[in-house]
Amino acid sequence: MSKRNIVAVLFFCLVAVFFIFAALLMHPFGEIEESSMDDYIINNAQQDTGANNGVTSVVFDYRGFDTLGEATILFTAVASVIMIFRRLKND
Amino acid sequence: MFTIETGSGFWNPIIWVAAMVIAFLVTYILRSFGNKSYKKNTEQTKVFLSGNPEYQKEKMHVKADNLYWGFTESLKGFYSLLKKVHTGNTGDYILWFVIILAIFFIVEVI
Amino acid sequence: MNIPEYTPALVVAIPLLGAFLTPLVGRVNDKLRNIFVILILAINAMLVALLSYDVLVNGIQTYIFGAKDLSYPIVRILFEVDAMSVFMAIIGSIVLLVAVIYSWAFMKENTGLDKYYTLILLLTAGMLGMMLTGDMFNFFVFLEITSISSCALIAFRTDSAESIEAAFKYIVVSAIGALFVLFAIALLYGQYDALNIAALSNAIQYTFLDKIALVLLIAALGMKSGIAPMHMWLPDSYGKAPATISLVLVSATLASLYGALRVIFTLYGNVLSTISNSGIPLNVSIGWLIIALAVVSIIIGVIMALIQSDFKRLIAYGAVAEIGYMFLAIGTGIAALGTQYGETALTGGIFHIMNDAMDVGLLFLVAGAIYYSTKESSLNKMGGFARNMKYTTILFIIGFLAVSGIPPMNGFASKLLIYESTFMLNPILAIIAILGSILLLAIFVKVFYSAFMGPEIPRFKNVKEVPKSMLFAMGIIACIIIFFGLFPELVITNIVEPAKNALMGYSGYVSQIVGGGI
Amino acid sequence: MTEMSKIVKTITAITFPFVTIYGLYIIMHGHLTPGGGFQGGAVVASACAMILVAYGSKWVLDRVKEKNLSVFESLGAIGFIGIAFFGLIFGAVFFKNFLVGSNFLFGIIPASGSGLADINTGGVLPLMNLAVGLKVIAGLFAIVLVMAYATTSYKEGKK
Amino acid sequence: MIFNIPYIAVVALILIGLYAIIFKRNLIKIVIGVTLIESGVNLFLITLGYRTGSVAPIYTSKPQGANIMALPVPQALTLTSIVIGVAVLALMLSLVIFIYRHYGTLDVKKVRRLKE
Repeated sequence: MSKRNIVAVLFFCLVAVFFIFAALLMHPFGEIEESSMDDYIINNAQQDTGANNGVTSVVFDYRGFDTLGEATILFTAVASVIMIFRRLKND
Repeated sequence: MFTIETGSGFWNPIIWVAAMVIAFLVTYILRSFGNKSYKKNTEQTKVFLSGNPEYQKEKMHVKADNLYWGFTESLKGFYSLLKKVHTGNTGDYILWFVIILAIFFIVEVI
Repeated sequence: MNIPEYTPALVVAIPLLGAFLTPLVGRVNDKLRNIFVILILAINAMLVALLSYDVLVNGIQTYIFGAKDLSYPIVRILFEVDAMSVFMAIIGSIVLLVAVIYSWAFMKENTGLDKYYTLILLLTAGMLGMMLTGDMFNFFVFLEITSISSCALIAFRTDSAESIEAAFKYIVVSAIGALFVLFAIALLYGQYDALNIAALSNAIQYTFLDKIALVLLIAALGMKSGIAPMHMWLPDSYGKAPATISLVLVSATLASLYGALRVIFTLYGNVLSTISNSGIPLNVSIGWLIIALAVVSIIIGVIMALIQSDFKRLIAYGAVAEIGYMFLAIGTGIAALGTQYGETALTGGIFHIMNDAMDVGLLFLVAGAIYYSTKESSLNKMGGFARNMKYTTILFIIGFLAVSGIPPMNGFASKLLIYESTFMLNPILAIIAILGSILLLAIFVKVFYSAFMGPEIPRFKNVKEVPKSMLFAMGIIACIIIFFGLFPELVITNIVEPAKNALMGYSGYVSQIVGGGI
Repeated sequence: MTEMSKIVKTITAITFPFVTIYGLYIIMHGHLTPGGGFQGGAVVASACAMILVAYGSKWVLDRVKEKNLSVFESLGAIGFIGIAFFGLIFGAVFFKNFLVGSNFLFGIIPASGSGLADINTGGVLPLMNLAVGLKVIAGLFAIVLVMAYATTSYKEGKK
Repeated sequence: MIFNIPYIAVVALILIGLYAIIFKRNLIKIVIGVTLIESGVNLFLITLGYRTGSVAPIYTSKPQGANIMALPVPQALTLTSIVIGVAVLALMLSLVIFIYRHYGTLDVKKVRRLKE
């Protein structure tokens, strides 16, 4: 093993330890302590947005601006891929 | 409008510009007292290199890499270390991130 | 003056709409497309100016997407614009307008310009969104827009292997950075069930998970803003992108820096002076860590810049050193929170953000101008350009004097504040900062000598001055540099001080939302 | 990509309409059942990718140009942001759901609680789903098409 | 602690991704590493939304007697994050194709003309 890999393994393990601690200290799976924002959405989504699907009402109404960003990202990716594979010379 | 207070002093660009103009004027006046025997396109203006022939002008230009040669030579050890660190390997870029992450974790969390 | 309340939304929506329209306009005519893009960015700059006026006069502006009133708990995305956001947005809009004007002549011979302009507009929207948003997840989305579009723009010259390589490295680094930012956001969301910055800041208790999230956010945003030793992607991508893109990338990087500032001062502003387990207050430990990284950045930046032979790569290492200066000032401001010189340091650091964007940007544009007329980027093959390119030479002199902090340019005003305040914290820091400036001057004198001075090289006998539009674009930045240098007090009292106060006074930011301010 | 055998082509031709209609169903019922513009768009785009694999990228590129796809994508994005701007015009707020409760298109508010769904609900959400669906179909198909064509044409150019 | 197994899975995914990026030499494997980290983060987001015994937050023909609903916001965030991941993946893969064209190899140690 090279010197670089030894250093890498050492720091990698350090980070791993902290991450695992974080995972153990999370609230137990399925027992959410604080959910006021989501409860508000569950209770009011039908009246506010007229949609039966809570997730869609979040995606397109409550957090519609995020979805605009997301659509923009897809647009960016398509523009980038087409730009990268473009012809370099004008025929 | 011009002055910034820094806590222990101040900085005023207008005063500085005025000082520079005065300094320039003084230099110019001093320069005009100089010897007037200088003549263009005579023997006076020819380059003298201890009798050696003058090089072509293009060869006289010092290239960028050769400037500050002394500085880089004296810091050779440091430079070889830095060059070794800059590997250009994508994995190493992320490895540095992990190292910084680990140091921050140790300092902040513990 | 009655400014419409929806200006914050328009600042992001107009470039987005422009980006979606550009492919359609580009099918009509090339010239029309260029005019269209410049027009969109000019409108955007005006909107930013209006918004800044509004914020600086009337205080924090908020804009809620999708509803008139704020409901509790905060479910909707909102923009919260304070003086700091406005300060960054001014930089971004100026820089992008200049970049587009410069592109007209600079990029003329390339194909794929429809996509180029589309991506520039997307980058604008992403950057401004990052600066104005008041929602963590929204911040992440805009961060990704910025990184994807800038990655594609770095790879614009696809025939050169190096630019593809640089783009790949950039996208790996920014994808990892953004994913860790998202991980931290998820950690915070899991505990407090909120995504709004103000709401999170109000609820935060500094538990173990909060510490993990803080470290992840600072490290990831620090990597995205190019602090050493995580700076290595920066010379690659700045050096190999087209010059206009290098200019824009500088301010895109500064948007990440803004993110880091927002996280430290606002998101964790409530707990910044809590004592951690080791007995040291949080602000002191974070401040000194940032100072350490900043000092490393300054040293590595100047030392590595000295041996570069590629013009733009050299400037890019200079930019690393400049980022070091900003972080040095910010670190001092955090470590000395609540003291007079801490505030001075923060003022200097924030002022330096703007100066850095202008100075380094001008140098990149000069490098681009030289590339445009000579198709040469290696300093070793240059020489004697001052004979044929007089205006470019003058602009380069202005740029390098400003970067190395020589009076009366703007770089000096901000660096003076940084020297004085760091001296109060620890004299060694000030000495390192001054040494770094001296070395920067030496580096750019070398560039000046080898590229502009010296005898005429036969290869470059017929080199012509660059077109007027490019000179005009560079002239705008040069005028700003000189103006800021001659009237530093005017700029500091009108834009920088409010930005600093906005950062320090996090409670105003929080109470605007949570305390029933609107 | 080069084309595949006749069996694959025939099967693809038969299944393509079904997959497409399923995808369009997911898009259109996004506000009622699981799914939405992105998911349905991905389904339709995968049907297009199936055609691409079976018939080869050259065959596809003779019929569909990526420039046209890019225009469709722009149209989808403009539709989406346009609905957001309509919110500003009709509801005074960007991204306002201005159609809900208006008795116009999709304007009905459903009864609270569980029950059978009415497609005429949701305000602007179905319209946004449609716009995003159009965008995702065009976008993903354009990405796959460009990458497939670039790799094959490069290989042939090398030979 | 048994209830934290999903979080352990998240951490494992992230760490495997980081491992692949740091120690593997093939560019495709690095891309896979990035995707793995992204899957880990997405898994984390979606785990945050689960409540014991809950159903999906959709009112259309909701099962009788199911009163608890899962949180809708994390699902929306995950949706956004997945699309972002697709975009990044497409861009990375097209860059890898171009790197292969220019360098003729996918070995990280040979794809480094930019150093120092």
